[in-house]
This record gives sequence, C-alpha cells and structure tokens, in this order.
Amino acid sequence: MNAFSLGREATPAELQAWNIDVRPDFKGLPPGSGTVERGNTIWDSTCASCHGTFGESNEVFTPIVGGTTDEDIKTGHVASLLSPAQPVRTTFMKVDTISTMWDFIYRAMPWNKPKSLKPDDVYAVLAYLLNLAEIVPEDYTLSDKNIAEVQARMPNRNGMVFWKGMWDVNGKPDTHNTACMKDCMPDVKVASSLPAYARNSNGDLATQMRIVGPVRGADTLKPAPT
Amino acid sequence: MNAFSLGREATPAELQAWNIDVRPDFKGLPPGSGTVERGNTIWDSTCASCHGTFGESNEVFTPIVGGTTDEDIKTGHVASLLSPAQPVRTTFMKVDTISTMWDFIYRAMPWNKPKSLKPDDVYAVLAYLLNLAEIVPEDYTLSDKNIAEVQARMPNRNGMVFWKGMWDVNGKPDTHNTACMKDCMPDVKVASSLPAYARNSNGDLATQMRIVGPVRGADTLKPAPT
Amino acid sequence: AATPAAGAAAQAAQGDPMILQPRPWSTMLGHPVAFHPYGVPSKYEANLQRRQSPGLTQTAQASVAFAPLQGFFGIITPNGLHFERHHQGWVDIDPDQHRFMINGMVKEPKVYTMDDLMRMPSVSRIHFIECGANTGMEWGNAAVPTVQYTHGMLSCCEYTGVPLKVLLDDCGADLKNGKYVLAEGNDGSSTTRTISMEAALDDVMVAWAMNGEMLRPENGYPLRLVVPGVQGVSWVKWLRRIKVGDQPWNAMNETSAYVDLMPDGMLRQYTSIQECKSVITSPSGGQMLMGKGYYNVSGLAWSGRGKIKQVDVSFDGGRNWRTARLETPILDKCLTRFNIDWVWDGSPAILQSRAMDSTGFVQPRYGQLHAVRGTRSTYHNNAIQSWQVADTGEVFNVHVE
Amino acid sequence: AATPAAGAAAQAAQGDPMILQPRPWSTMLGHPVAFHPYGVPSKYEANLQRRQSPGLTQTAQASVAFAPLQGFFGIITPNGLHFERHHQGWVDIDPDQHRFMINGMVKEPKVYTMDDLMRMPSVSRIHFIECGANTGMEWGNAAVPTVQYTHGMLSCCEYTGVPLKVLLDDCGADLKNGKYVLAEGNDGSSTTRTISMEAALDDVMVAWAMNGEMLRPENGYPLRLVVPGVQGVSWVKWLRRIKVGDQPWNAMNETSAYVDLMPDGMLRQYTSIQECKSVITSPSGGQMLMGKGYYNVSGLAWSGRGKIKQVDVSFDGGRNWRTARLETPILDKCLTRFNIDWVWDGSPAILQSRAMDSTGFVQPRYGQLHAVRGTRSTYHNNAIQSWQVADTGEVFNVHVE
Ligand code: HEC
Ligand code: HEC
Ligand SMILES: [Ca+2]
Ligand SMILES: [Ca+2]
Ligand SMILES: [Ca+2]
Ligand SMILES: [Ca+2]
Ligand SMILES: [Ca+2]
Ligand SMILES: [Ca+2]
Ligand SMILES: [Co+2]
Ligand SMILES: [Co+2]
Repeated sequence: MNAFSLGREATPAELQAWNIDVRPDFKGLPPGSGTVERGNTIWDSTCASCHGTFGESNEVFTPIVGGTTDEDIKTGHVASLLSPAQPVRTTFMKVDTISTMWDFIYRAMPWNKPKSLKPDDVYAVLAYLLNLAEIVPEDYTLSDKNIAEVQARMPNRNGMVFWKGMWDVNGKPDTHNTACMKDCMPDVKVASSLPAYARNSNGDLATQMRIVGPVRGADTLKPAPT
Repeated sequence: MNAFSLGREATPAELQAWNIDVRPDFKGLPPGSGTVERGNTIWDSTCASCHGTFGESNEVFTPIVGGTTDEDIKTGHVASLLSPAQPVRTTFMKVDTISTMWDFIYRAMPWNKPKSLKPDDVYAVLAYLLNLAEIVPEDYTLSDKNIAEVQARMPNRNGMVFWKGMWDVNGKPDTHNTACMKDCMPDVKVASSLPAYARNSNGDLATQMRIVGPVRGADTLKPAPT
Repeated sequence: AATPAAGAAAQAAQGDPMILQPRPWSTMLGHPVAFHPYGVPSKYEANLQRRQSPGLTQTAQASVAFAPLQGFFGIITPNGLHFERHHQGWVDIDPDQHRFMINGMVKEPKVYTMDDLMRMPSVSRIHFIECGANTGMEWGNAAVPTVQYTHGMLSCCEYTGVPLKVLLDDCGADLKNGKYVLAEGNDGSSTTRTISMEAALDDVMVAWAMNGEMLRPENGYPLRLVVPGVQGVSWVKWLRRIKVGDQPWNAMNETSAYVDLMPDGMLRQYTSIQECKSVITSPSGGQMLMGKGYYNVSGLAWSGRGKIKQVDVSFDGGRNWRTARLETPILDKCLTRFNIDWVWDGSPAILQSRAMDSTGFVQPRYGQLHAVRGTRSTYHNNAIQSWQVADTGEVFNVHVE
Repeated sequence: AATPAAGAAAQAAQGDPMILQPRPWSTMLGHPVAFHPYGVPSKYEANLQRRQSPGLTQTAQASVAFAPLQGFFGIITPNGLHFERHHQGWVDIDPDQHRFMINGMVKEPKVYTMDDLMRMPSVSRIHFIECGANTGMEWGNAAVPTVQYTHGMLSCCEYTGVPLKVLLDDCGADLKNGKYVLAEGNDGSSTTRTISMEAALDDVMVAWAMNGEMLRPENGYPLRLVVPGVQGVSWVKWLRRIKVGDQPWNAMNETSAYVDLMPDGMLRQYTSIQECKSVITSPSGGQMLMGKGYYNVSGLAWSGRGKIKQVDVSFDGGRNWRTARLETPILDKCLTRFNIDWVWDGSPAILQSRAMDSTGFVQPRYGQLHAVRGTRSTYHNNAIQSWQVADTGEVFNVHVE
C-alpha cells in the first residue's frame, strides 16, 4: 500500500462530494423525501421540455413511463417486453431497481444542467414518475424510509438475469457455429436485403469512399445501375 | 508475370520521359554537350542566386566547389577530408562519380524549377562547375563523348568505400559493446555537456513539454535554477 | 498539322499524359517542414470522415459518430477517425484540474492528480474497442448501406496507462470481499459501469494515452478506463473515480441500456464481453468494384476472449470457405487484419467472413444468433456479415441466415 | 464570519476545490458527436509539436521537423507528429493523377495507377523509420537540449502496401542479374536511392497507408517505399518508379550526403542499416522532475537488424545497470517501449539506456563509437545517450565516453 508515495488520502468532504453512487440495496442513498405534487412542479419546469409533460411521450425522446400494467407490478415481469406490438421499450419496462433511477437522475439530469438537483428534488421527481407509472398513488411522498416498498412494486424487478456467459472472459457462449469449409449449406437463402430506399438514406455514398483504390462509392443520388 | 492483370506495359515515350537516371558507367546519360562559357551564363542566371556566383560560397548553401587540390586530382582522394581545419565539406570534396552530378542537376535543379534544364544545359553548367573546381580548362566542352576523361580526374574518385557491414542486414558491425551489468566503468567521466547558451537555443523548453505528467519543461528564459 | 483531336489521340498512343507531361509537384519547390506543426490528412482524403447515421438517435450529444472502416488499413485506427459515442456530449477537460479518486472497500481512499498517475509504472498495449450496440441496427434485418454504419462503432489503439491493479494495491483494496469495481466519469453524465474484479486485476488499465499521444477529448481526455475485450460503455471516459464494492451497481447503462432482450422477454444484464466477430471492409456495402479480375479482399477480425486463430472467407454466401492470410501482430483482444485473394468473374457473389478465436469459438451465422437470442435484441450482434456483389459491381448489405 | 483568506484555508483543509466545487465539464451538456468529423488533439496538448532546430539547415524545404519524442507513449507515432525530412519540400499529389512505373532489368516494364496497386495483395506491418542523420548534431559533443532534437527523426507506424517482390514478379524482374533496385520520387527532387535486391525480395513494401489511413502528404502521399531497418532516406516518398539494375546508382544522396566520414578520410557509402539504439524519453533533456520519489523511467529501443531482446538502464552514468520491462508487442525492425522503476533521492544522477537486439549486438558507448568512427561523422550515431539529472531536478544532455 502507498508503494509510490503518490496521491494522498481523500478527505471526508471530498468523499462526500463524489461518492454519489446508489446501489440496489440503497447503500449510498442520501436521506430525504419528496411528494408527487412537488415532483410534478419540478418535472414541468425542468424535465418536460425534453421528456414530455407526462413523461410518456414526446417527439424527441424514448418515453420513461408506459408499457407496464398492474399485472406486471404483481409479477415483477413486464409482459409487453414479449410483444412485438409494443412500439417502444420505456425505462419502467426495463429497469428492475428503483435505486438505478435515483442514482441516474441525481448524477445526470437534467441533461443540460446535470448535478443541479438536491436529493429532495430527486425524491420528488421520482415520486412523480412513479405515480405516472401507477406504482404509487397521487398523494405519495417518496423517501429513503419507504423506497424499499416501492422497489417491491417495480414492474420489471424480476425481469433481469445476470448473464455470466458474457460477463466472465471464460464464460460459456450461447451460439455454436463450426468451421465447416465445404458444402456447408444446401442452399443459400438471402433472408433480408437493404431496402431500396435505404441505399441513399445515409447520404450519397460516392462522397463517403476514397477517390482511388479498388472500389468507388456508389452514386446513390441515381438509382442503382442494372 | 502479370499474375493480376493489373497495370499495363509502359510505352517507349513513357520510358523516355521517366527513365532519367544516370549511372557511374554512364548508362542512361543522354547525348549532348555544353561549354564552360555557356555554363557560366546559365549558372549566373539560374543557379547563382542560391549557390553564389562562383559556386564556392555564399551565405546560404554549402559550397559545391572548393577544398580540392591538383594533388587530389592525381590521387583521387581529397586530402582535406582529413583536416579538421577545412571549414565545410563541398560537393566536389565528396562525390566520387561525375555521373552523380549530371543525374542530380538534371532531376532536381534549379531547386525552385526542377526538370527545366535540357541535357545540353546540364552539360554546360557541369562544365562550368568542373572548371571552377579546376578539373577542366576554361575552354572545355563537356559531352557524353569525353565525360569518362573527366571521371578519371574526379578529386575524390578513390575516396569511397562500399560499406557492406551496414548495407547487408546480416552485415558485420564495427562496434562491440557488451551487456556488462555491475561495476562496468572505474569512473564515469562526462566528456561533454550541453553548453549553457544552448539551453535556450531551441526556444523556451517550458512551452515544448506537456503541462501535466511526471515532469515539466524547464523555463529556459530564466537561468537554470541552482 | 494534325487537328487537336488527332493530336490527343496520337499522344494517347504515345502514353499517359500523367507521365508524358511533367506534373506540377515534380517541377516545383514544395512546402516547408512544420508547415503543419500538427499534420492533417491530404485534402484528397476528405471523404473519409466520422459520420452519424440519420435517424438513429434523437440528439447529437447522446449519439454515435461511426468510424469509416471502409477506408481503413491494418489494425490501428487513426485517432482523428476513432468512433465516438457519448451520453451527454464530449468535454475538453483541463488536465491540470482533473482528479481521480479511489474509494469504497479500500484501506485508504485516495485522490490522485494526472501528475501522480503519469509517474506510476505504466504499460502500453494494443486493444480493440467496440460499442456493445455495434451492428445493433442490423439485428432484425439489413438496414444500413455501408460498413461504416453496420460496424463503425469499432476502433483499435495502442493504449498507455497504469494497470488498475497497481492502483488498487496502492489504496489497499479489499480483494477478498471486493468482487466488483465501479467506474465513474467526470462529464455531465458521470456515466457509471460495474467492472468485474477479475478483469480489474487482470488487464484493465487507467489510461491517458492512445496511439502515442494523449487521449483525444472525444475519447476521454485526460483519463479513461481501458477494459480489454469488454464493450465500449465500460471503458468509462473522463474517468474520475473507481470504487470497490461487493455487489454490482445496476447503473442506468446496466438496466435500461446495454441489456439483451431475449425471446422469452427476459433481459440479460452484464453481457459485457464482445464475442468473436469479423467483417470484410473491402469490398463492402455501397462500394462499386472497378471491373472484373483480381481483388485483395480485406477485413477485420477480433474477439473479446483472446486472440484470433483463423478467419475463413466465403464467396458463395457461406456454402464454401477458404482460409484468409492474417497480418501480424496477432494480439490478445485486438483487431487482426485479414486478406484473401479473389478473382471476380463478373457474376453475382455473396462475400462473408467467419472468425475463430483462440478458445475455438466460431463467429455465428445470423440463423444461429436468431435461434438463441431472437430478432428483437439491440446489443452484441456478432453475426456473420454478408455483402452481395451485383453483376454491376455494386455491393449491397444483405443477411443470409 | 471568517475572512476570505480564512475561508480559503478552511476549504483547503476540507479538500481540493477541484473536487469540492463541481467542474464545468461535469455540470454541462458537452459537444455533439462528429463536431470534428476528423478529430484533433485537446487544446491542452498544444506544446507537443513538430519543430525545426534553429540553424540546422539553411532552408525550410531541405530540412527537418523533429518529432516530440518527449511527449510520446508506447510505440505508435501519431501521424500528425511524424517527423518530417524533405529535400525539396513536400507536395500534395492528386492520387488519381499518380503513376508508378517499374523498368530496367524486367521482362515487361509496367505502369500502375493507385487503383491497380491498391487491388493487389497487401500486407500490414509495424516498423520504425529513422533518418540516417538522427542524432547527427551530437556526433562530436552534446549540442541540443531535448530528446526532440537529439533523437526526433524517429517514428513508428503500421504500414500497409504491396510487397515489392509481388510487383517485381508481376513485371518479370531478372532476379539473377538484377542485384539492385533504384527507387525514385515524384516530388521536385525526384530523390533516388539504391536498395539491395536482398531487401527488395524480403520485406520492402510499396506502401500507401500509415496507421490505418493513407500516408500523410508530408510522408509521401499517395505512395512511398518502406524499407524496414534501413535509414529513412531510402524510404522514397511520392514514389513514382522502381528500376532493376546490376550496379548501384551512386546517387547524390549516396555520395554527397548519407556517407560516413571515417578518421582516415575515407567515406563509407551505402551505410543503410540503422543499428541497434535506444533512448530514454522520460525524463529527458530540458525537463524538470517534480520532486523526489518514484518515477517510471520510459524510453524507446529499436534495431534495423531484428527484434529488441533486452534493454538495460543505468542511473549512475554506466557503472551499474538494471534490466527494463519491455512492452509488447516486440516486433522485427520496430520500436519497443521500455519502462523501469526509479526512486529519485534528490541527488545528481546520470541516466542511460542500452539496447541489445536479437543478433546479440549491444548498442555502443560514445567512446566505442568514437574509437572506430572518429568524431567528425554525421550519420548513424547510435551511441548510448546520457541524461544528467541535477539536484534541482533539471535534466541536461551530456555525453559520457
Ligand atoms: C435537455 C434535455 C433533457 C432534460 C431537460 C432532461 N432530460 Fe432526462 N434525458 C435526456 C436524454 C437525451 C436522455 C438519454 C441520455 C443517454 O442516452 O444517456 C435522458 C435520460 C433520462 C432518463 C433515463 C432514461 C433511460 O431509460 O435511459 C431519465 C430517468 C431521465 N432522463 C429523467 C429526467 C429528469 C427527472 C429530468 C428533470 C429533472 C430530465 N430527465 C431532464 C434529456 C433531458
Ligand atoms: C532556389 C535555390 C536554388 C537554385 C536556384 C539552385 N539550387 Fe542547387 N541546391 C539548392 C539546395 C537547397 C540544395 C540542397 C538540396 C538537398 O538538400 O537535397 C541544392 C543542391 C545542389 C547540388 C548538390 C549539392 C550537394 O552536395 O548535395 C548541386 C550540384 C546543385 N544544387 C547545383 C545547382 C545548379 C547547377 C543550379 C542551377 C541550374 C542550381 N543548383 C540552382 C538550391 C538551389
Ligand atoms: Ca405532452
Ligand atoms: Ca558570390
Ligand atoms: Ca498543477
Ligand atoms: Ca439487477
Ligand atoms: Ca481515375
Ligand atoms: Ca561509389
Ligand atoms: Co433470423
Ligand atoms: Co569521444
């Protein structure tokens, strides 16, 4: 320890300033509280411009709330994740731990002024989002005391698996191709081709390739030659 | 041959245009001739601005002519190369083959308008330089016919050795240090130190080093701290 | 005298004006040295740029700029063309003001300056970095036209930094109970990711340099984590803190993003390793071959689990395969460049590459990946890429199951 | 209430304002992706530039810009900081107008376009390039203050190109009588150098790429010769022609320059191989150590004859030596980065590094080099470099015999 005499001990104030991470077991969660109502005020003034008034939708960002049901709150597994009809995957459809949201909003939101919220603001705005997601009632006050209750109602709390196969460098893969060299497939089927409209969807490809070499960029302002 | 069907045969005109190299055995030397007198005219108009009127010296470039003697012309080895008193090493002190100069002037000079000289111009200007170097008389006409005679008078024609040791990747080195690890020298003598004036000769070193890291650049606008 | 047209024809017969008429650059005095104290590419290379994929993200700060793999050579990514992926935009940190903290399950929580860190014993190693979302737009079907957009969240640099293990030792980390470390950034997002202690003690680096110079601001100047073999989001940029703990943190980028949606509706978390993958970069989508004949088909292969052992290439959509030449060096968790001869006879063809790594794992076909993980996933698509060459010479992105 | 000064003191006791007061970059939204479609270094890195050495050359076009080795990491040289050495300035050639010819002792003299060459089977390899005149100012005595000027005509890149052997075969070169090849440039100087056929058939490349992108104009865009292990002047830039012959050409740069003046007045010609050499880059001349204590001493070693086998470092001017750690990869005719621990006790010291290559050759001391080659030579100075650390922490260039 301290083999190099480089660096120095962190002070308590420094630790307090930077040690902001909150874990699923709520280690790191600062005390405090906030009501849905106050959260609504913060949301409308500070978040809605990007995320929409009800956090459900707007033209720009993937919604935070939506796609979960009372049934999900019981099972802890969001059923709409199975449905190709579900248009988007909202935050509440996926996130399994409420700590994640507290931690993230505190460190990163509002996006254009991160780290400007006080802990009480985070409790409030999170209470508001939880109410929108129908996880807590309208008159709820979220706090460090009752957050574990909320956790027990997170719609996708049972929807995650820690996948060791791709966590460990020596983990077990789930696909099993072989290095076949000859006559490997009876016949080759093209399952999907670039749609014609997508040929020029990323701009004129002639201007995205080198002007010398083995190839040129296709002039995608014109239809493909035949 | 032509395994790839890439590229194509060079035409005679193309070979003529680019195959300009001249070897010591005069392979590649185009026919032509030029007098010292005509060379003098070309030199004064086209070369002197950089190399000086007599090719011997000016303020900018290392002289082409100088440092050679009649004795050198006899021995073919420039004696002044041995003398620390000789201020500079001119081209004629070093170059052993006249072909080298013909080849170089034709391809690269005048510096600001290379490849603008015709073969006859090169013969002429080279005749002028040879006269300055006292290798040919004032009334000399240099040509592809008599250039071999000139070669026989090049002052340093015997002054070169083709050094195999550093030509072949497996050549024999001429220094022989060993990987001694302990008590390798009785005492360490500093043979030479950076002169004090040179500490700032390349500019303020504080502005030439990174602003973070294990070190900083020395502030060489001030004297070295003691 | 001949007419101008006849003159041009006669000259054509004589040879190429590019040879017969001296070019300006061989008859002039060029530019001085240090004309550019820090040099830039030739103006003729301007087509090779980092680019966004229109419509992919809703903002340009929580977004991606793809690297133009179609124009790369060898394995080193030039720093100016390294792919970009930010969560809250990139920042240009004053390195003198930057601090790095280690806390959590350590005997002594510590603060280091860049001066401190850069005095420590450093290592230099070449590794690939690939975003977990690379090839994500392609999970379901062929969606984007060129390899820049299908595979361009991939780069490879020589990194220099201090092994994280050295720093953990310096703080007296509790290696018995501390099974995870958290890495945190110093940008607006202060992105966090959980790293396995196994990796932290193996080859993770706290790095300040890429390809011989300091990190670029877009890539985390002055400090980033390098987590070889693991998806890019874990290579936390503008790194300000490492915390040792006994549980994973379940950060937003471990729950809402970078999770793999399986056909049964479960989300796989902590799918960090970038499994063995390869792609042909030349010829590739959106390019036109310059006629029939010989081509050197070239591409990249990599694995987050070790070295590349073999790359095979098919020209008939996966029916038959030939083994490609591998360029050296072949390094751990590093890009490997492969090349293979091909004579194009002018008829349609489907080109594929298939990499095998030092564990014996073989890159899957789309059919194999879809069979296990379905078609609605976003991350970790390492399926074999197919490029269909039309008889016109144009190359198209297609999927073969 | 406390006075402002007392407030500052209280705060200092609490901790570092760099941590206690949120920095702008962690409380703002950063720049968008592709803000720089081709990126540049941080503004805080501006001190690291290519620089001329005042008074060394009479013009800036027949001159040198030295690479800032004091700021480099690992072995890869960022292209923007590659050293420059031109004879008649650098030119920006239109690659579409560039032609490459092979003639001389070949069955069929041929002309290739860049399109032709870039279709051919290519290889990618990492090699160092060192100017034969590197460290030339130091032959007689310590002359320049920093490693940028003593050793900065040194760089290392991953090159991609077609092996010259492939092209010689393609033209039916006469390998029985053709013992030499001439390489010629397409700039104003059209520089020529004679290359041995042995090298031409071994590892010489006709290269178009460096570090993943096309060559920079300063380094020969669009085509240069890569002659691994051989001095830079032979790596002809803006390459337009290769000619096969049975005699060396004795070009100007083989007679007037790049010849080694020996004590007997003879000039050694064709001294091409860059023999085994090394230098400590950190700490190095003109730098100030930041106080006593631990330092990671770091440097570069290379050999034109093979791989680096061992690097030893002395802290007492060459009396005693310790073996340094070598970073991987360790490649043929390539830079190798070495690192070694050092605890500076604050007293004067002389730092040296000494490399040994795979042939067993050991880099010479100045005394040994002077004993054979005298003090009036210009090229191929591969002597052991000494850096003297004063008790002030300032590092000075000195020579130890
Ligand atoms: C200026 C725009 C903006 C504002 C204002 C803003 N956000 Fe965001 N928010 C974003 C963007 C963009 C993201 C996605 C960031 C990323 O990709 O990492 C995001 C992500 C989030 C997420 C995570 C979503 C997910 O599934 O990853 C939450 C939760 C969130 N914001 C909450 C808030 C709250 C609460 C506020 C106000 C206190 C707020 N945001 C204000 C733009 C904004
Ligand atoms: C605008 C300046 C300029 C002009 C005009 C010029 N030269 Fe040069 N010359 C140079 C420079 C600079 C060099 C060194 C080039 C190098 O380092 O490769 C040189 C080199 C030479 C050399 C080789 C010297 C050596 O030892 O390497 C010869 C011979 C020469 N010039 C002859 C000529 C002749 C003949 C002309 C006129 C026809 C001419 N020069 C016109 C600048 C000039
Ligand atoms: Ca709304
Ligand atoms: Ca004069
Ligand atoms: Ca400082
Ligand atoms: Ca979880
Ligand atoms: Ca063309
Ligand atoms: Ca000779
Ligand atoms: Co499928
Ligand atoms: Co001496």
